[in-house]
Amino acid sequence: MGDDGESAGTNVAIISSPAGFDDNAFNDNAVEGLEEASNDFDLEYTTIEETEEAQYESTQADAAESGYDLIICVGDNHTDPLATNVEQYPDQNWMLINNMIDGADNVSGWIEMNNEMSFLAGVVAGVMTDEEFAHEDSETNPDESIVGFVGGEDIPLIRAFEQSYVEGVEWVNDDAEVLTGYGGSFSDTGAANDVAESQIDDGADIVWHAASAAGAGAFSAAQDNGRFALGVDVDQSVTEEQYQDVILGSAVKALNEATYQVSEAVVEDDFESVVGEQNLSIEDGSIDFVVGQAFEGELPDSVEQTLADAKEAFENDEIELTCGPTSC
Amino acid sequence: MTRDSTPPAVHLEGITKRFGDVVANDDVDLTVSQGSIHALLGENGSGKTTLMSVLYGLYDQNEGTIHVDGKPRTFESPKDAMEAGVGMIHQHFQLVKPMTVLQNVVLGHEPTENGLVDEAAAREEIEAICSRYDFDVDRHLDSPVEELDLGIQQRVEIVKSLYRGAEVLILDEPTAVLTPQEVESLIDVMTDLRDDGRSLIFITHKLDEALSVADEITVLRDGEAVGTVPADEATEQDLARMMVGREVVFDRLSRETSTGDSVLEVEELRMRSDRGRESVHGVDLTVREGEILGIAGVQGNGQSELVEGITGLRSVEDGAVRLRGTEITGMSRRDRIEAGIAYIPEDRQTEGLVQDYTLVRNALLGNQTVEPYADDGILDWSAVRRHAEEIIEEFDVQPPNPDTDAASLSGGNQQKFIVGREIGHDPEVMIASHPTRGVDIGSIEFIHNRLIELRDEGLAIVVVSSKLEEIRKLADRIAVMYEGEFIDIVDPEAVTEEEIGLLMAGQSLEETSDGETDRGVQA
Amino acid sequence: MLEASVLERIGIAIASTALALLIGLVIVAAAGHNPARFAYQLIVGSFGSGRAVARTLRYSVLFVLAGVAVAIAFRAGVFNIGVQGQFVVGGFTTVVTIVSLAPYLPEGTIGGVVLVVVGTVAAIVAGGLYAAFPGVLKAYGDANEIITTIMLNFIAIGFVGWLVAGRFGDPEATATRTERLPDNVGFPSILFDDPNLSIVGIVVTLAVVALVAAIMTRTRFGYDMVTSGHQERAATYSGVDAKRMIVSTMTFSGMVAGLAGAIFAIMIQGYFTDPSGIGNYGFDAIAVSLLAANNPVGVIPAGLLFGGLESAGSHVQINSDVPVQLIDGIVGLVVLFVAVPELFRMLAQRTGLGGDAE
Amino acid sequence: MSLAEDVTRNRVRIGTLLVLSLLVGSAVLALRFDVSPDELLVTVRRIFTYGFITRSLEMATPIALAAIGGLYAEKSGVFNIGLEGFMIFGAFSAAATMYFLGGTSPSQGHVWVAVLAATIVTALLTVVFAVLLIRYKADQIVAGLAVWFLGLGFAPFTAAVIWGSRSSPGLESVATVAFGQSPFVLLTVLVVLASWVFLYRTQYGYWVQAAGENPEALDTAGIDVNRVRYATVIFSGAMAGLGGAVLLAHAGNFVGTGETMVDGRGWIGIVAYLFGNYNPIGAAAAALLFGALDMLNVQFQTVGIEASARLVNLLPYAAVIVVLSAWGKTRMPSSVGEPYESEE
Ligand SMILES: Nc1ncnc2c1ncn2[C@@H]1O[C@H](COP(=O)(O)OP(=O)(O)OP(=O)(O)O)[C@@H](O)[C@H]1O
Ligand SMILES: Nc1ncnc2c1ncn2[C@@H]1O[C@H](COP(=O)(O)OP(=O)(O)OP(=O)(O)O)[C@@H](O)[C@H]1O
Ligand SMILES: [Mg+2]
Ligand SMILES: [Mg+2]
Repeated sequence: MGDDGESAGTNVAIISSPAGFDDNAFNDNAVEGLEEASNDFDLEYTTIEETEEAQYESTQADAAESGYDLIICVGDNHTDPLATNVEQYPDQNWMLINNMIDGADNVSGWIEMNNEMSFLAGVVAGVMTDEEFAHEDSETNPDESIVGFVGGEDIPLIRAFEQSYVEGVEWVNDDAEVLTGYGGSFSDTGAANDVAESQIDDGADIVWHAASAAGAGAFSAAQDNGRFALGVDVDQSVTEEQYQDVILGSAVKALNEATYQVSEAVVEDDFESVVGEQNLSIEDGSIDFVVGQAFEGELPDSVEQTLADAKEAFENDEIELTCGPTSC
Repeated sequence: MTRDSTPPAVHLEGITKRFGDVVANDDVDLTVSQGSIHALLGENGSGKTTLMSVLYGLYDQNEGTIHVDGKPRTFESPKDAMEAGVGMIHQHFQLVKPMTVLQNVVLGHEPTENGLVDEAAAREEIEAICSRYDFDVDRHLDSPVEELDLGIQQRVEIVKSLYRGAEVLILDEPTAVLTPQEVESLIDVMTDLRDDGRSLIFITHKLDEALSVADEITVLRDGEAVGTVPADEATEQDLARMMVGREVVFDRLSRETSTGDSVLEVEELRMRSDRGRESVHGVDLTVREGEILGIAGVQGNGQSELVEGITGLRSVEDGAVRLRGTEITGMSRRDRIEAGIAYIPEDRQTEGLVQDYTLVRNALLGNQTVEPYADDGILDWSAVRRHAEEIIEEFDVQPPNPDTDAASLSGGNQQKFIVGREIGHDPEVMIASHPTRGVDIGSIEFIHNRLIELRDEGLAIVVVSSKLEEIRKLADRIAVMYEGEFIDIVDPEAVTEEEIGLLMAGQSLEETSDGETDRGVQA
Repeated sequence: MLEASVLERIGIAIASTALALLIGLVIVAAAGHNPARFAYQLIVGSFGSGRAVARTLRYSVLFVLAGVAVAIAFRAGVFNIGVQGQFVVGGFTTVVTIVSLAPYLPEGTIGGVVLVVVGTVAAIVAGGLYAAFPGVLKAYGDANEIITTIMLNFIAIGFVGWLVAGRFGDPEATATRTERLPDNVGFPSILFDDPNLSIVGIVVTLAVVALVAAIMTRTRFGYDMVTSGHQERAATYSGVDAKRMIVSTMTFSGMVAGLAGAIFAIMIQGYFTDPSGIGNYGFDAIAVSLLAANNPVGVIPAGLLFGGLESAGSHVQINSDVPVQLIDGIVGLVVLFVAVPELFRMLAQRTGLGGDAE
Repeated sequence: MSLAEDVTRNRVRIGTLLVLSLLVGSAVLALRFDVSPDELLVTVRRIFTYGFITRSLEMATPIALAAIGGLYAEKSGVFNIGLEGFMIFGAFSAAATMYFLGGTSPSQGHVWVAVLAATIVTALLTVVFAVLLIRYKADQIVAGLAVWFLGLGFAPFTAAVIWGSRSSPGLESVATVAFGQSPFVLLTVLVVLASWVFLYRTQYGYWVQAAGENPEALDTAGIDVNRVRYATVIFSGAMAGLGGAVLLAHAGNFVGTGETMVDGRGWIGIVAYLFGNYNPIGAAAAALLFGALDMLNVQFQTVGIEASARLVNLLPYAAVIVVLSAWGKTRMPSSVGEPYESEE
């Protein structure tokens, strides 16, 4: 598009995180906001998948050279290269998801409190494993307090998810046991499935995943073994519809709203309003837990109650998490 | 034209086969009568293998016709030839090494039952063939072929052809790789087969073999059939003349031995074979300037290991090797080359030459550290090229083009090139292993003459050969090796070939009084 | 004859690329995009601007170096599939060496140059050793090097990844990476205003190619090596210690791979990340080397071709809607066709072009 | 060679690997927990569960299938290094078939049809590959790598065209049969045994072996070497495709991001048959071993043995190196990689 300049409207480019697009989670969630924006405004967007971290600096620069009105960089790995490029391209509007660039006046840096999101997932898992609950072919085991966590690649980002989730579970029930494991990949559903099955075998009745596209494997493990699972980033009972009978709910962050909001600002020539550090947090309502489609109004009241308690505790700064949003 | 009631087993008429510009067979006629052995003689490259490949369906002839058993035939593939009862045993065995003898024999013609190979039926049939011709192959039916000696492998090939119902058997240089004993038993097999009514075509370079076993002999030269003679009317001289087109002298070359200092000494050498068995049990030998020590013996009696111990290709268990008094037992192969040990290897195809290198590149082989070709690890290709050109000229290597690949040279020419290169090292001592194996008569004569010349110039030479005639012709002393030891050292003038043959078979000449048999003799 | 075959090689490379692109364009059209525009983007994306050229060269430097590493081994009949692992080990060693030595050296240019040199040498040594290991296993343990090197790739990536995420991670950084190289470490930006491409990288690459080519053709070591690759028994006969030669070959190959890793770390990345996210340079290098018939000089155009396609891929992503996986597919087609010279000989004969090729 | 002998031959290697992994496992256990034998027993029970066995088998299945295919090709003299690529094509075609038959809620019948269709589609693709290798004498390593690149490129590309995403929506996974086992596990056991019998007990098996060891011998025995090779290469692609399809049938949806859901299983398949020394049973045993090691790692994580997952994941690779160096001798058929041209 840069070359042709055929469109008079706003042009946005979005560069993926190393996990790439089509993950039904993080990256796609960011794109979703752009999709909405393109419906609402005279805006077009291009997705640029770059899975090689070493290329970020140059890919960002190439995008900047192509004359986009806004370039969105998904993921923390963009931070270092972007620090260079914001100086190289001072007139370019940038949006960085997961971090911010100190002192840059052309970057809208969005820090999403993954830790808070993970904590909420942990809270729900902690509550549900002690409840007696059944739905279609699945049921919990109230006699034991065991839940599972399925990671994708074993990297600090996901470790931070794990730790915050564990803290959420323990906040509800100090004695609960959290079985954790990593499939080693964000695309290998089989591996995630094996990890989840192993945990379910060992007694887990609720599993949560942070494994991007591979996470579907965790859902199918729950489905095949009559247990439940929780989704991540977006309402996965919608994006992974065939597992909606086991997805109790999803811990979500409103990344789509963030990209929508920044796009809107650019369309309205008001980028300054979003420059600097922005947050997706429980406090401002952009991190939350949504109940799965098939479970609306069905979950025990304790879930809603405990979630409300947790959110309140966050607002009152009563909860101190070990890990930050991207690492511990 | 014979008006015999039985048609000839094979009748080839006007066969012409061209490879590009090369005319490998030029209007060749050949008639093999039923129940006979027909020998095919000719120098390397004269077209023997090509002619037989045409008969066996491997090549399509450009012109000419094939009659088998009186009927005209066109063979698209060996399969057709086999169906017509023609079998061929190649010079390089067509055996699948890791598969068992039984599997090899039945390959392509497996009896089956319920979709599986019927081993029992196959076994029975093979055993029947073996007992009919008194083969020992059936003892090895379940061994992988690679574990067997070459002689047995060859008999496996023969059994394979018979199993497939071959009435006409082509044997391409079957004796080249065999020990004298094995040759003898092969000849027995061949005559048995003939007496059983089968027809055999027998390619060889050895005139005596052809004369002794064949009924008729056809000689090829430059792709043309020079003539066919009944074996009992021909002499070696006649045949040799037909093959090379001139007189060939077979007499022992004159020798004015004046030996000098001792060059190579081996003391109490012990070596192990690949299989881990001790195959050289304490051999002593000394070679002096200006002499040729011949080592005779049936293959597999430790000659190869002994040579490798001297040349540095195999590590020594025990004992010492000395070159001009300096111990070199622990020296690497490269250091030994530099110290002046030249070596004409047993296997020119895989050791002596890199097949897809040009002659220029091959001229460097073994010379990588020798000036002027190399200086401090840097190569001087123009010097190497000059060297290659010299070798080609001096040794009459055909074609005389230093840029041809070694692979495209005939065996004799390859060998001449190697001999030339090894002499070019200006060595202290020359070890020649089977220097003329599979080489045509012209080249043999040439190589022999060069070795004698070198001897006369004062070089110390060791020649290992299983060809008695060669050993007798070249050697000043003959050490006969048997089961890892020198069983005797003899003067070539004083013994007959039969006597050497006995020694090689492990029998001492005079039944010595003291009965001392366990101790080797020092050469 | 040699020249004819070089020309033929080039012809085949060009024909394969052209045919692959043609098929790619058909697919683009079938998927409902504009093929002419796509083709235009490919050209613009690889050579159409200063930036594109720089990007192409940046990729090419890595492809060429890694390709040379592969070529060395393949020439000697040793199948080093482990260039990727050696590349990773080399790059990581460079960064660790430089970061840990930096405090002891002056901050200026001189200190920087010393660090670059020491870091590069460290990478060469590390890459060499990491390759020597499977060499030793093959020579003295009879372990098939194709398998061991593939295994060692996994191990290098996993282990270095573990180190980068843990012990050698930058506590300040949010992403998984080592500390950055100090500011005085890097290659000067002359000629190209691309932050990740330096003339130094190109010169080093060309020098390595020249050096390796000279070693292969003009030295005893090269002759011994190539002879071992062609016919091991003949090499042994000529005084080459076959086992030692395997180890030397692997070491030599790994040294070049390690150097490629150093260039990647210093010129492109400036730190070291989780190696599972680094491109498959070591694997692509196998195709590069084979495209060049394992000839170190031929690796230059082959590397340029791969660099150009990769670079065009980046451009197409940014400037069109065609899914970028198509570029991967086209690269696959190029590689596939390159593997089949016979097909093109046949085509050439049918069409009467260069029919005498044989 | 009898079946029993065969198992004995490979037992040494496999036994070693098992012992090795158990040793490492216990060492980790003992080091990590200063525990009483009783607790240790409990932990061991938690690790070696029935589910562990099931998952190991399931993990091994696609690898074993691809390995059997690759083994046949290589036995006959053609190195099919493209297994990974064919697995990707297999997984993708299975997903696409299932989707076209049953949308996002296909039936069990559709699953089976999809697996069959994927096998056929991959076999057809392999025909082209085989022609390039055999008729046009393509370099086997390069062409095989190319197949991998093609798989990584075109499968996700086509997925994006069909689904607007490189990953399919959720489809259906195959229902288990007896003892909670996937029917494909049982099928694979049969395939392994059948391919052993076929290779060592039928005439075609003899031909396959001869084609790889000494094609000329086979040719002169009147068998068309290249026909044999066509058959094995196409078979290898079909098996890899089947492996990919089975992987998909177990997973229930296609993922085409990153290295795709196949994620190196084809490469491990090659390692498996080399490790099993070209013997179908050996190859399957090796595949099972890799599967078990992988799952052991998962079990460790589940019971909370805090070894870095990343490092423990490297164990199988290290084990392969140790075993190969200690026992060496993977004997490659001698004509692998050489195109065969019968004279004239
Ligand atoms: N496949 C081939 N392609 C080209 N030329 C060939 C081929 N086979 C044989 N020739 C040539 O044909 C001629 C005859 O070769 P042939 O193999 O028949 O000789 P031969 O009599 O069997 O020799 P030898 O005694 O060495 O076995 C030689 O000049 C050889 O170079
Ligand atoms: N493809 C080929 N192209 C050219 N010449 C060939 C080819 N194949 C064989 N030849 C020639 O055919 C001749 C005989 O080949 P063959 O392989 O039969 O050698 P040989 O008979 O084994 O030699 P030796 O006399 O050592 O036994 C050689 O001169 C060789 O140069
Ligand atoms: Mg519970
Ligand atoms: Mg011949």
